Amino acid sequence: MNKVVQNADEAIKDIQDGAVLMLGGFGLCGIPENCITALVKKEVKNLTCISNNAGVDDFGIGLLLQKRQLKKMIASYVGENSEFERQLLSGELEVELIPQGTLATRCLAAGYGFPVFYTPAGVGTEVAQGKEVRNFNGKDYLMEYAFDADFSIVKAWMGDTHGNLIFKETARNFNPLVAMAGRITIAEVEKLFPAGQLDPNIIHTPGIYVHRIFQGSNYEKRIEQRTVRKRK
Amino acid sequence: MNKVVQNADEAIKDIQDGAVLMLGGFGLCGIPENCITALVKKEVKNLTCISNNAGVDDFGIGLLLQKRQLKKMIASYVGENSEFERQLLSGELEVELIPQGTLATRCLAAGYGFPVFYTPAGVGTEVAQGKEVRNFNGKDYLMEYAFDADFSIVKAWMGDTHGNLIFKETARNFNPLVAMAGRITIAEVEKLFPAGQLDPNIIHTPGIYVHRIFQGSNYEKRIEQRTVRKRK
Amino acid sequence: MALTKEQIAQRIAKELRDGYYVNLGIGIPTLVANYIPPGIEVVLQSENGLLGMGPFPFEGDEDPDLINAGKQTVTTVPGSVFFDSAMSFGMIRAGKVDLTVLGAMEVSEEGDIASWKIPGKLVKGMGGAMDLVASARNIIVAMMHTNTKGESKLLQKCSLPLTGVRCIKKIVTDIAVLEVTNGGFKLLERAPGVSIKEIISKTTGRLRVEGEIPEMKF
Amino acid sequence: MALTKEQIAQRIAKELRDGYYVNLGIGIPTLVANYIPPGIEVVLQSENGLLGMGPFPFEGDEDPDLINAGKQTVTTVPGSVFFDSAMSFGMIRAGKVDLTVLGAMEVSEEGDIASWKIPGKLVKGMGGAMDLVASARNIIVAMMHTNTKGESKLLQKCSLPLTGVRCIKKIVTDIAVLEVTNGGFKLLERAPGVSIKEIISKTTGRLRVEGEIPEMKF
Repeated sequence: MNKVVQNADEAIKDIQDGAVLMLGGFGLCGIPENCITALVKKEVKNLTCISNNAGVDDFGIGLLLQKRQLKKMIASYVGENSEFERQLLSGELEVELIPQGTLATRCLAAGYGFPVFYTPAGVGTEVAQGKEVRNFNGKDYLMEYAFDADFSIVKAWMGDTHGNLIFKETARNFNPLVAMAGRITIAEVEKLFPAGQLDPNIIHTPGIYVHRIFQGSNYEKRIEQRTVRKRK
Repeated sequence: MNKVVQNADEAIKDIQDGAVLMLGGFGLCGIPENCITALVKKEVKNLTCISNNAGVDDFGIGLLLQKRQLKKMIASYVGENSEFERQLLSGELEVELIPQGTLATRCLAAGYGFPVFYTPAGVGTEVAQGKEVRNFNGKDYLMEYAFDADFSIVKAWMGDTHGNLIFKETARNFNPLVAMAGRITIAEVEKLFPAGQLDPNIIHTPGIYVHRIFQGSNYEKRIEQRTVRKRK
Repeated sequence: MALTKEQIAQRIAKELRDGYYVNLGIGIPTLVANYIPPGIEVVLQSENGLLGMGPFPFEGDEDPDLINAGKQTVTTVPGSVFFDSAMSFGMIRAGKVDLTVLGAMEVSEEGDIASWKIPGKLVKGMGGAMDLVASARNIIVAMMHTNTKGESKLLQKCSLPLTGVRCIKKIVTDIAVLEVTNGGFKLLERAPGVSIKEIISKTTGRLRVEGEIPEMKF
Repeated sequence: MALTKEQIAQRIAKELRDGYYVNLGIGIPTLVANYIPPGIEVVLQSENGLLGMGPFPFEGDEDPDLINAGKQTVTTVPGSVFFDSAMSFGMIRAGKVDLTVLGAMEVSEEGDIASWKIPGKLVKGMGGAMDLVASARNIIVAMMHTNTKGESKLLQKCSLPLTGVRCIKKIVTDIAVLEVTNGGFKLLERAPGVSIKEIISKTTGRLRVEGEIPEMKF
């Protein structure tokens, strides 16, 4: 049951041009930095990336955008990225914007084997175009489909050789959901432990959802909006 | 944000005859012993209980059956209880049996605001009677509804004054799901802490789902099937 | 005198009740946290996965793994809890969040809201706004009464693409507090020194002015 | 010689592959855990919320908070993890469990299974069986070939209320290993010393006997 691979290069080695990838993270928080770097290095092209955000110009998914490796981005919010804007306006990049809760739940649905689910988010808006609307208990809902991605790539705080994962604070965000949703799930962790070292009560993602795991290195963990109080 | 009540009697004081209750637990593991005792003492009648199992003759929900306080039981498995069988055969008690995963997911759906969900469990069986069948990606699914219960009653290992809960081992089972699903959620815990004492990373049920909490006492934690190995 | 953004936040803070779970959007709504009335305890939800959001950290204490939905570094408070984004929107969808405060570009007299997209301008996305407005039990919009061109943001119908339909219950602007009713915007309060005439002139949607309209109190 | 229940479990254990996540039902399936081949690592899932189920505890070490889906006291192994019942059936529904082994009263030649209800007898419930058979990618039924009256349990159509339809892939009984195919039960192996004639006589559903039928090896 040992799922450990050496590093990011080995973890992503079978990701090919045209693959559909899901990535964990919210803004720059909890993103799989090592795997993104490896994808840039591997120069895979025409990727479809599903992730809540698209990084900034020189960090996160922005690094893939710089190298024009993306064909399509599926996200809920894509501000803070001028290269993204340029490619979008020039027609080089397709973008599909979906509500954040819908994005999260489309991952959950994949991980829990629900083909579809109903959410009120987007009813009566352009998001509803082409979608089934159905009324339950007097309220309208949209039918949304589970994601179906080739690879899920997540970043966790701690993990073990069985692929069990624990996330830190709000770096949890989409990571456990993305981890459940992929056909092949790759996890990079700050600290990798032998099986049996993590308390089985506090694991967020059971290893059954994780296929490859490695200890990442050189995490930058860039802060997007540094907001502070003055000390008294 | 202090949700602490003194004891089980206070926690359940507004549960009236005819109420629909959901209870956590799997077999006799992780059941809200204190609240069940208080319900027996209060002598509320005509209850509908939603719970995976119905206890044994003299423990768990079986105690409510002994006093004929139940009108209807919704469960996935109800063996191990002769009083239950007697009331069922005599027509005193209504029973609705539903697949275990469907039961769990009907709780989840209530807690996550999904009016319905689709599951393949029960397709082509008598469970499918009267239900919408729909095909997605070549596979048939049944449409099942979220539960709508008046009260949820759960048992946790640790909790804090905000209602945050942590469960122990397989005593987790249905408890976090039931906790999310009720209009009013009551939690009894083995150990109650002031807010701030529990690690926010490892809480299973956020306090937003919990309305009342108290430290229980005299837990028997009866074992239903004591299976052991001989020491060498 | 029209209110400052801080005063709009201050007025909205008076809507808070003890024990509320509250989601505050980016911009003016965020400021509401600074004016929680004494004796009232509320828990702030941040939809990226945090209940119990505390103030910004002291300089040097920033934690890159601890941010809010505006991607700002924040802190926790006693009783905080982290969870994933599906549970976060789950509790929102299930109506567990008592109050949501968010900004808007336009609100219609039927309670529709437009807040995420301007045709012809680059669209950044709706983030969690569509989920919040479609699900929240109680939504207050915090915004200026008019846009930078001086045009009313309270309309009969929204002109911009919608974020949600028939979902806004109350609006606090720099000059008025209004409730969305079957008969249009009902004027509840006016900013100190602002005339009813001014509010009427700056409101394009149907406005109900009934009886005395008190000045806001802080 | 017909197999004992232990031998049925032993034969099924040969279907395990390294790295499998496996759900074992109550009865004969539980015994499979005792015969995991050397060099093969599998993780046992218990649908009440445990991955990595270990053997029964030593006397005195029983923990009432740690049971399996049969309500028996069990232990954990290194790498174990606990979760709630929704996630448990979520991973089952999503096809993450590689193999499910469960008992049955009847199996039809189309792969239907009846295992939970006998009309006229008190019904205890389906537990998780309907979820498991409807969702699992790979299901093996472990059962005796005939019932206590000597009647075949491998039928053209199930006579008892169904647990699931067209879901069973393989059956291991006390006298045979069979695969469910479009053309009915295909005989793969026979118990040592059991004749094909005996298997034919004890199988009511359509049986495909093609070529040499080897004896099971242990």
